[in-house]
Amino acid sequence: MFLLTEPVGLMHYLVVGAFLFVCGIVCMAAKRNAIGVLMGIELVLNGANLNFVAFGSWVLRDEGTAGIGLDGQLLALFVIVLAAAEAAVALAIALNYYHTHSTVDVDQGDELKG
Amino acid sequence: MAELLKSFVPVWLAYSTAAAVNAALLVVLALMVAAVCNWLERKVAGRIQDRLGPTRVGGRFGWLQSVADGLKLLAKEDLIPQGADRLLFRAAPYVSFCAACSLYLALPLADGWVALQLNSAVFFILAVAGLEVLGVILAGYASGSKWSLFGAMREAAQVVSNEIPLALCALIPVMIAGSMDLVEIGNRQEGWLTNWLVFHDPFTFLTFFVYLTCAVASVNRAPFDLAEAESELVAGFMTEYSGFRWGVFFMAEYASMFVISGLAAILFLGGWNGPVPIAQWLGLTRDVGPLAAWLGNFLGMCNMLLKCSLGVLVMMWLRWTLPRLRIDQVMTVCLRYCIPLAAVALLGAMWWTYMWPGGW
Amino acid sequence: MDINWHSFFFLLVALLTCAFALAVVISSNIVRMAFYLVLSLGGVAGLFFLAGADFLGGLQLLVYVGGTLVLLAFGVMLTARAPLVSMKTAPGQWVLAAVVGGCLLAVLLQVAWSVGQWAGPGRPGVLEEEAKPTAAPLGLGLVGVRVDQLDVDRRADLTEKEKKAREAGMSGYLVAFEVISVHLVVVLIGAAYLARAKRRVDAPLARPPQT
Amino acid sequence: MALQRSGPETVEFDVHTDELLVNMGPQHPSTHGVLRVVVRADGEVVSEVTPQIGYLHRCAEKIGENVTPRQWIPYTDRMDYLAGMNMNLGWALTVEKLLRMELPERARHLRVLIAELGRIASHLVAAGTYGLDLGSFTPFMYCFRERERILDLFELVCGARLTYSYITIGGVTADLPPGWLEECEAFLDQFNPVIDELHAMLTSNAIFIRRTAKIGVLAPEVAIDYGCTGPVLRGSGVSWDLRRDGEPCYTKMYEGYRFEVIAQVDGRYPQDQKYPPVPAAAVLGDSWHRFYVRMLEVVQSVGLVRQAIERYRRSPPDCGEPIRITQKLPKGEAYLETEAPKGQMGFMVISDGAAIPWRARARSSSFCNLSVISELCRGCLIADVPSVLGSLDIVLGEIDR
Repeated sequence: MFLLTEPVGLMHYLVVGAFLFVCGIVCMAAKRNAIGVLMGIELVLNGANLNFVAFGSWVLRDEGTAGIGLDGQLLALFVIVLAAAEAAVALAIALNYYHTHSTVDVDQGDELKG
Repeated sequence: MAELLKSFVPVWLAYSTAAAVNAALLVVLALMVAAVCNWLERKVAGRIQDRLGPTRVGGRFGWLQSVADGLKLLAKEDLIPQGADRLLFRAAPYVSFCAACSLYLALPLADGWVALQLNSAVFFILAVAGLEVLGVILAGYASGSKWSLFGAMREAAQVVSNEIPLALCALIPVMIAGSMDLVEIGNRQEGWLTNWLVFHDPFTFLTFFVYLTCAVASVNRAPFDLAEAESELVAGFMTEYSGFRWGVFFMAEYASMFVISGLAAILFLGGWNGPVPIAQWLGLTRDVGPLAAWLGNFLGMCNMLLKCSLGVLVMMWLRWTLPRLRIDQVMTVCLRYCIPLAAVALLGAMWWTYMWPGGW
Repeated sequence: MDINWHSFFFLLVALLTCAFALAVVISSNIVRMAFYLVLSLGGVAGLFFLAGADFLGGLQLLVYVGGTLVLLAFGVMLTARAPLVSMKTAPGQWVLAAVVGGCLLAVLLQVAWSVGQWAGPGRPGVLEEEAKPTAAPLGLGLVGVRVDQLDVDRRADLTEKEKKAREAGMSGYLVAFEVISVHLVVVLIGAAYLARAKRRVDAPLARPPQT
Repeated sequence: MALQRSGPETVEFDVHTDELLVNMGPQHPSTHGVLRVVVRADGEVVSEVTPQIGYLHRCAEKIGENVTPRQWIPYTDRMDYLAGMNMNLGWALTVEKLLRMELPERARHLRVLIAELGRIASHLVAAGTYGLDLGSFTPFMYCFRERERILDLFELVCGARLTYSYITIGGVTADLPPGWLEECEAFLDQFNPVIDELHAMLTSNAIFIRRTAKIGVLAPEVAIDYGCTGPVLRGSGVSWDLRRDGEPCYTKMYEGYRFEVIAQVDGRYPQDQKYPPVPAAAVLGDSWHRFYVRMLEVVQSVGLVRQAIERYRRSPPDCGEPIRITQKLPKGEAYLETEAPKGQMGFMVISDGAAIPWRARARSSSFCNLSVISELCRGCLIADVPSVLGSLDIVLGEIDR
């Protein structure tokens, strides 16, 4: 029960972030569906984001201690925006791929000609 | 409440009970709103169409019609089509409903009368309102029906193009008030009618109507109710739903309608501040005393609820008057008219506040 | 027993987040994957809220869950037809991925534990603490005004070198902000270009039979 | 991969991939009955529309070979069940043509009166349900409120509200009850503002115009080729109305009546009333024009009813004697088309001299009007299919018979 009584620290966030990151990596590696791979990327980015926010958070730490402060949130913000852009482009690519190959199986896209 | 309970039961139980009660209060609020709106819709539709609407259940005006409807829905068989993705089919209505209920978390009904005073409440409401769509998309896909799929596709396309102008419109009052906290935005419009942000400058006046258009579209009401367009898609994403689950979607729609007009009321129409500062005249302000503050807030809440209902009424009025747009026309409205208008209004309001920071 | 409610909610949300992330990996149905991903990312937004970054949490909900995932679901529906909805991965690949992932997780957890000492003393009443505004400093930070570091000069506990470093960080992110804005526009145009309907290459089996 | 497989599964898959084959109906809110429209759609864009009919087939024509003409009248009621009076009239006139009957003056005016009221009632349904097809519910209620008033009048006349069997061979079943004409006039007086209301809610509504203008454009040649008649034909600018251009044994019923044939000729509609202007977006032959023609015809019919009331009052009190149920028919055949609300309704009777016709046949206008839908819907959006279908104003009872 100590988890419930102890205050949450940076470590906790990092663990969750690491887990999301690994899930994303496995997802990217193991899925055959192009959109599944995309989802893996989203998970990875979110794992990283969680770390950024945790490092910059003032709730998890005293004001005085060193940290990246607002930079963490700013970077996370950039990541979110970029992730949105990435999703749009990747999805467009996936749709295009689907139009030319009639499948979204990434294993079948082994020739360069469209 | 938790403080009171702490003296009787263990602390964790006290907190949990308090949390549960508060959560239940929110859900009940959402349900009440849905029930009242449902009844109102029937009455308004009836009057517009030169008939009476419900008249029997619960007295002269059919007050209890919503209850009767609810009972009927509960008693109906809950069908799940054979080709459906059963898990998602079951989960979808609750996704919508949870999102709609969460909206009430951040919607203040009066100065400080809010479940969770977020400093980015506008943002939160817009974000969670977008979540509601997810339930619709899931429902459309999981039903395993082509009509539902059409509905879901339309919804997805519509929402992606709709959230942008809506957010742009919400940005303008936020910019003028200099805060995303709804309580602060509301308090800023204290006093006379002229303090309302809709009358702040010509651009906010324009924005209000753009917001109204996008708001109607974002809650899927006619003339933008393409996701369920009954004459084209049978019932769109709700085609395969029946009974209670259908009712859940229905309630989510009304609950979010109310919140979205509540957001309009706070952002543009002065929130809980009436057109004339009655509360100040009566001395019901915070510095007079807690009771006076409470009374003032109560007055404000009535004001706010009135404005929300007014927004809902306008949406009903639109629904029962206008034909439905086509999907490409909806997209045109959003992308070709609303976004440029909102952008112009944003720049204009920026210029105005720069030139006349004090207002006029 | 005095429960730290902040920790309680953190654990709850974190567990849900991780569980749904795992579900994304395990599930083979693409639509369900999208659904789990939504829940997982929603959980991340919750974690952001708990870390005091409520603007970011809202942004996460709006952009990710509201925007990106709707887009994703759209893509799923456009491409997911019965045979493609669930594509099974070969067991060998699973094993490989699991091993690699497990190793990575081990390393990352090691790192995470090593920063454990950063965990502050913690304030049990975090939830009741009044919310700090996060949007304004973020916005100011983007254009170069770092409200969180304005008092650098008056801080006695910092060495001269640290102060220098902090002032260097005052520059903000204006350039990055501009770049990302342009980037977004380019991406939108590019995506629209890529996804626009093209003449189909006639695959022999992809034509509907004449009826 | 499933792609390489053959068999029915692949077919299903292929249809799914590129094009969605959806059944609009037979249980669909906007097919106006039990019509099944198979829509082949690529996303929202429709590539092919095939109407499937026959769900309401009741062997009406076969029954007609086994009953006498007067006994068949109730069956004609059930063809265009929204305008039963006009169906009765068509059959009655056809058999009268065979019998070479002459009707007294009063019966003639009474028939005009009833037929034009039936036309108003039918066009009201068309307008109301068209609003419904486009997502506007309220005009439907307004239209049906007015239609109910007409049905009340019909009920006073013959005791039925849907299947009247009132106009019969040799006249009508009974003369008008006392006080009926006054009630009819009262209805007409209050009806005019309602037309303006409908114009405001539909015809000139911006969204309505966007939903109907340039949608389902039917060129006049195509309309004639497909045998379209009635408002569908006139909406394409062909000035053709059997009340004016039909056979003498039909047009003599309308002798001396003033009315305009509503069609846009030389770029303008006959302007004897105040109408909303034709919007710039609309082109001749689109859904908007078809709707507009109906709305204007309602006004014409109101005028005809007023004239008929006046003439009926002046005519001697004799509205004909219906033939006996068992009356033998002369050997021979007769075919007559009348201008029913939905188009030209043709009836044919062939007799071998017995009381029961050797062959009874009906030619349905809705059938031809519906057949043009695959032409009109090619390349439109899914949302336009109800819009086009509604503008054709079909009734399945008449198509399937």
